[in-house]
Amino acid sequence: MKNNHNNGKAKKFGMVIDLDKCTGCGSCMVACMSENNVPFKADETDKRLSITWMLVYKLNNGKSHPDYDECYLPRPCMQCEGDHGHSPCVSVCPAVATDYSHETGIVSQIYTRCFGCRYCMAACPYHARYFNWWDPAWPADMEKYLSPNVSPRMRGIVEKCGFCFHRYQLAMDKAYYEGRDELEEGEYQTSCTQACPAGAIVFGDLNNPKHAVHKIALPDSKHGGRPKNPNAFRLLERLGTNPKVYYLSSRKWVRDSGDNYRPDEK
Amino acid sequence: MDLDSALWPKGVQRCTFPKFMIGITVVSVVLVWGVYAALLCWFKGLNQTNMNDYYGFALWIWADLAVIALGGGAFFTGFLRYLVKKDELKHIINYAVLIGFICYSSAQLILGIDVGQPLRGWFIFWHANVHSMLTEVAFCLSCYFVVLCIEYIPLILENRQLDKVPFFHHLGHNMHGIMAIFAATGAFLSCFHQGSLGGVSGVLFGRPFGFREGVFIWPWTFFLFTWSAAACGPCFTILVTKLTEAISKKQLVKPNVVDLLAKISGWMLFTYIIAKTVDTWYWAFVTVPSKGFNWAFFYSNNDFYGTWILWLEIVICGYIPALLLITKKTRQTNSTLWIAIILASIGVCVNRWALVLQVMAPPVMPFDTWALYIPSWQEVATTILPVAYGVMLIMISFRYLPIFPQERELNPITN
Amino acid sequence: MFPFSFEWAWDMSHIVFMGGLWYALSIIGAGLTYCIIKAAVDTLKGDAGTGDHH
Amino acid sequence: MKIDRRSFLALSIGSTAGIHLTPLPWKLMDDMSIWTQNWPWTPVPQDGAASYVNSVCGLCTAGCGIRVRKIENRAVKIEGLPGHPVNDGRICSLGLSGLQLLYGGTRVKTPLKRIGERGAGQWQKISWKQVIDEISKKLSEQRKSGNPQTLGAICNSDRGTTSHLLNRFLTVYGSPNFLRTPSVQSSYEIATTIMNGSSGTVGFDLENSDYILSFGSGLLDGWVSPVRMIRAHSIWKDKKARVVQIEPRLSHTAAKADQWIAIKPGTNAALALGIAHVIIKEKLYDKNFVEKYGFGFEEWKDEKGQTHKGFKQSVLENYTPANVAEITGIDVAAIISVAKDFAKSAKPVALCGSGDGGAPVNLNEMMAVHALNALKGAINNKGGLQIVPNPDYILWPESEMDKTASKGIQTERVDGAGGKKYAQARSLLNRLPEVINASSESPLQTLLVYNANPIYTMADSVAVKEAFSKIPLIVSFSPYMDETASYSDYILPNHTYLERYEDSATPYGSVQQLISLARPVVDPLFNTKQTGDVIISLAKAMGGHIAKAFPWKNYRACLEKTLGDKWKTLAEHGYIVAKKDKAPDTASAKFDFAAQAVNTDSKNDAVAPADFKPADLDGDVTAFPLVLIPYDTMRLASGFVGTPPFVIKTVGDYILKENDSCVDINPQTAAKLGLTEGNKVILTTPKNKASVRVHLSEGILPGLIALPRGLGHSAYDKFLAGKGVNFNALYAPMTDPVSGLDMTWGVRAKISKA
Repeated sequence: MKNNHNNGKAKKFGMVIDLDKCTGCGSCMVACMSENNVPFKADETDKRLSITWMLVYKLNNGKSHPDYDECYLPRPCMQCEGDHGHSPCVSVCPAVATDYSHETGIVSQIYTRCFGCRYCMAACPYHARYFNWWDPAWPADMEKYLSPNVSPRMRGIVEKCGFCFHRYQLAMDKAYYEGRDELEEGEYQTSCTQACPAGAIVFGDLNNPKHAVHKIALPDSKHGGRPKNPNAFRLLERLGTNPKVYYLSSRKWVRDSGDNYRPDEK
Repeated sequence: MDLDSALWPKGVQRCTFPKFMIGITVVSVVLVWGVYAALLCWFKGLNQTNMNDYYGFALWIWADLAVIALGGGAFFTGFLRYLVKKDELKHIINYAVLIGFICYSSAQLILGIDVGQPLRGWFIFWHANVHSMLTEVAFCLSCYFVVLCIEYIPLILENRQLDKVPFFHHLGHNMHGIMAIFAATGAFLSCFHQGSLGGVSGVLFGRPFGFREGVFIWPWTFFLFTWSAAACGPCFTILVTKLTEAISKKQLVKPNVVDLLAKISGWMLFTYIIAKTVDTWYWAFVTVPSKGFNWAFFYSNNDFYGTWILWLEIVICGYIPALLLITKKTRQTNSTLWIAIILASIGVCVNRWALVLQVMAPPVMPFDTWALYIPSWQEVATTILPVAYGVMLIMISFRYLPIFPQERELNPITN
Repeated sequence: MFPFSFEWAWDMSHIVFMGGLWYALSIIGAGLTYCIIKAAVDTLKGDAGTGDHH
Repeated sequence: MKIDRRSFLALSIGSTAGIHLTPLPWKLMDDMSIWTQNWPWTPVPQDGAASYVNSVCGLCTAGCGIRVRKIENRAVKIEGLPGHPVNDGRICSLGLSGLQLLYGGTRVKTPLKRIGERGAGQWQKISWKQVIDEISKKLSEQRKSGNPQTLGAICNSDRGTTSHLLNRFLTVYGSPNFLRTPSVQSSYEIATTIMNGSSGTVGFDLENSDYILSFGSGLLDGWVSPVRMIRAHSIWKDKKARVVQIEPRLSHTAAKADQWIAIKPGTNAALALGIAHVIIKEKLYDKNFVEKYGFGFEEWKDEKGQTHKGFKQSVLENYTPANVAEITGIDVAAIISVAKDFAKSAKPVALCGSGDGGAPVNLNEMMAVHALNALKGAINNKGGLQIVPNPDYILWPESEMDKTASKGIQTERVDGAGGKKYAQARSLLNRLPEVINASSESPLQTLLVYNANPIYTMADSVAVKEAFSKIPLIVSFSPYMDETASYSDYILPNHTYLERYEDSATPYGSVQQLISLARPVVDPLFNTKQTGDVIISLAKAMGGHIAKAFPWKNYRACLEKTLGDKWKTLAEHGYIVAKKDKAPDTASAKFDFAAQAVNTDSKNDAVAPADFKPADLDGDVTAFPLVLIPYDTMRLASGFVGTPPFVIKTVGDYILKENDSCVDINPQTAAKLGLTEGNKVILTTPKNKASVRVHLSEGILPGLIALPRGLGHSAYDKFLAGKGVNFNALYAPMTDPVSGLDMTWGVRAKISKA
């Protein structure tokens, strides 16, 4: 919660997901699971007990055939900054087990610190946080594929997407080793971004005008990062969460599905 | 002479020891069932519950908030007795403290089961995030629990046998001497943790049903919770007192004491429920519309939550008991008093339910769906566990401790 | 909770919160200590200990 | 000191208080929390040096390049290989979870010999030496009986050295019965044989198309080359190419398409001809292409001098938009506008083969759609279909044949492919159960199964199992305990694709000629063997001319020799893109609108591109008022590889709920049947019945039920087995009278409350 003063190089990593391109194939979900040592169990059909840091939602326009239409919407953690400097989850965590980094704009989760009160889950309107209801288990030889860069989580704690933060650390280590203190845009990309067959996910520093995310979403820093691109929107912007994931859609109903509107506003 | 009569308070009659033990056994069965469920949750993990990623806060958190609200009788009666100097209340304060003690220890037990990593539970103190309402809850709640212990210990020390030990006698005496200081500290702590429990959902700006505006860092629910606990806690104290009287078949507290507490509660409840009405109105017509919701959205399109819950909470369990309690006639009529205190106790529980479970239920993302939840037997058992524990503690305390100072006077032993 | 834990900060929110907490704790602690010491002293003084509490 | 009650009390209270003043409780508290952070049953992955190995994915036939991240000798992550022509760094969910198959609990760890009843799961471990000995002896005996054609093999592909080795083994043994798993490519092959006179395979230059008219092809649902198709889709979005999806259910492809045309299932051919009608009538077709390359567009004379109606005339007479509208249930206006859009586009293409392309399509539809492409010159032109020559780098010397072999190889194939009736077909695996079940003694006495799981993937599971039960010896090479492996007599487990060398030739659907090399990412975990090595060993054990036909020391030597100078590049780079020929020589061949090869009077089943022959479904309409259609999703593998746990996890709860498959059904139909969301129902077809749940969807036409493919496994582990229903168990195949391939697009069904 420390308000570290930006040293001029503060990053604000964010994502732009093009929903026109997203085909709902689910690669991002599996890319995330395989990168982040996400556990699995025999029955994963109760989606409210299924750990999916990245989750593809299926939206529809609520109409009947032939006007019926669907859209797929991948939902990672939004890494909310909060309109008033408070992420919904960070401010409520009683043990500082989740924190907002002013250096990267990423909301971290410290697994060994979390004691599983789940207040953060109640706070997150995106349901991006998941609880380990069970002990994780990797049957047969599957423990062998676990990545040493991400620690497997024990039972009884909360976990979530952290924009593959370990990749940022690895990239920074490499950069320091090579005598640089800045990363190239491509050096730090999340696993889902990398895998997406449609290339629908673009990842980078929203503060950097040279990065694609900035160029596409055109975040308006004067207005809480609201996108200036007319096709771009963020989920539940009206709640004041100030998320760092932007969506693009050329379909109005899809953009309208991103937030709540009273009947008299429609 | 009964087996344990030497331990009874002076000059009172108690049921026979075997009868007492039968009662204890019955309650123990329930207790063991609850303990078994608790052990399952600790050893197998929270997969034993029906909670899920949408319902991270569920029955247990509701039970926590509810028992703490009901236990609010302790701090408020203490406040009235020691700080406002309503002297009559000394005849009921012991019981209020005992009920508070039970409620608060229960709450901590439930929290100990509820967290995913109980062995790390102390991180909430050690690595405290002072911005979190839960941290405030944890600190004030445990500190206040210490206060309740301090208030309860002298009562234990008053046991006929313990009192014979000079040190205990003096300790009890001295503690009584400065009880006002403890009570004041307790009231201060209590105001904050009751309030911060209210803040728990009030600060969730991602959950429009729970979210409230407020002053500084405190949402309106912060104040409403303290207020409602002060209003309904004493009602619960009266309710349990009257239940104890009914079960023990004797009067334990003089009517004027009950009447005074009921009257104060009535006015607290009346003012609270007006504030709650205003709060609800503001929430419905200012807060949620600004976030794109129509208030009716939160009461429709699902199988359970309808506007009935509003009526139940605000009118049936709010205005009705408030009016019954502030009206002298109904307050002093046994039947209407019963109705009023029962309704008030239910009312505060319904309020806590809405602000825990209903907060989790409605979809926030427009493409999401309602989430409803039915607790597992393990959750129910562990929630009943503290009830059994409370009953048992009351049975033991009532039998061996001079909880009701007026009992001897009201029930002279005739033989 | 303590100044040596890393999430501690000397900012307003910590001062207010922890100030309140430690204040309350001190009162409780001091009160308890007083009672215990006084009880010990009273016991040693050999008071009969028959006085009524109320 | 006397211990009385008072001092005891004082002592206990004092000591309790005392202990709390020592650091002990605090230390214990700290220790306990540290313990929770290091629970021994929560693994801590070992760290080490990271490295990458480039290889090729082997989980479908698309041949995507992969790079696998390793920590020391453990593979920890599969990623797409940047720059690879198929996937350029991108990867699908199945490819991503390959490590769960490698390290998972479904591996066959050593050669196994069945000891109990077939399928009972009782096995005996057996050494490689002994198993080769036993099988080669059995094969030698079988051969001595003079019927070498009773040896058969099933394989998912006829490309690459391992398949070639297997095929070569069959040839020198004396059997023509190399059976390839059918797919939409089989249909395309036949269509190009008939209409283009070419034996090449079809490549789809979709990245360059600007109008994609898809007759149910699940371009975004796993069709042919899943990652490449999704990449192409993004290109279409960028350059505003238009996609029109024609199918009765709103698949992901349909949802992403610019236009979804919900058509009555089984009437695609009629719509294609209706569109052709408009194009011809409005003279919007590519006159240059049709005149230069087309045959049979106008009136034509056959060899006997008989005059036949041209494609043009037939279409104009019979397929007016009004007629077609009635057949297909699509608006006349929509037919006309689609036709015009298609015709007016610069580089349009029409595609067929539904779902993920795992099933063939009826020849009638295939030819009608192919004719549409011809009308717009979308054949061998940019953005259209390209006839790609078959890969030709495997150049082994002709094998020496003995008498038995020469005789055996001359016999007619067991499936009838290439025979009198199904002259154009190369392989008709779908006919195998029918043929076996029709004869008292199975025409196949020994069956080798490589990279295939026919017991799961073939239609009419009951009949398939019956047929397999009649084959005396089944040998599976599967690295996983799949349905067919479970039902075999011997399992000779192959290395998984991450443990072996293997070449992967031009993936189906690719326009480029490509060779990729899979190489061991990790050392083999178990006592498994590359199937190529096993075949070479078997051949050597058989001796004689058979051994001679396999002069290589082992598979690796064979591969290196075969690839010659390409080996070095492949070993370094992972793949080679062959230089593009100027223009495939097939371009000069005529495009036969008349399909003379199959459209002759001498044939009863004659079929012309300009005819729509409605195929009737199995079952009685009154008893089975609904039609069940299958659908594919990227989140379920329906081929020879089972869906790994990660991918199953991504499956929506409207597809799989607990252990039940969910069927899509229109709310109108559901209302008529009194069903609501999530109801458990019994789904009955003429073949079988199953318990499923109902999922209401506006994205499906009334009267239909759609069931996802890829569920209902009985083999594999608890993460897959017993979940849902296998569509293949619910229907019987319908043999296309001309191509011989299965042409089922659905089956009649009914549902009743459970």
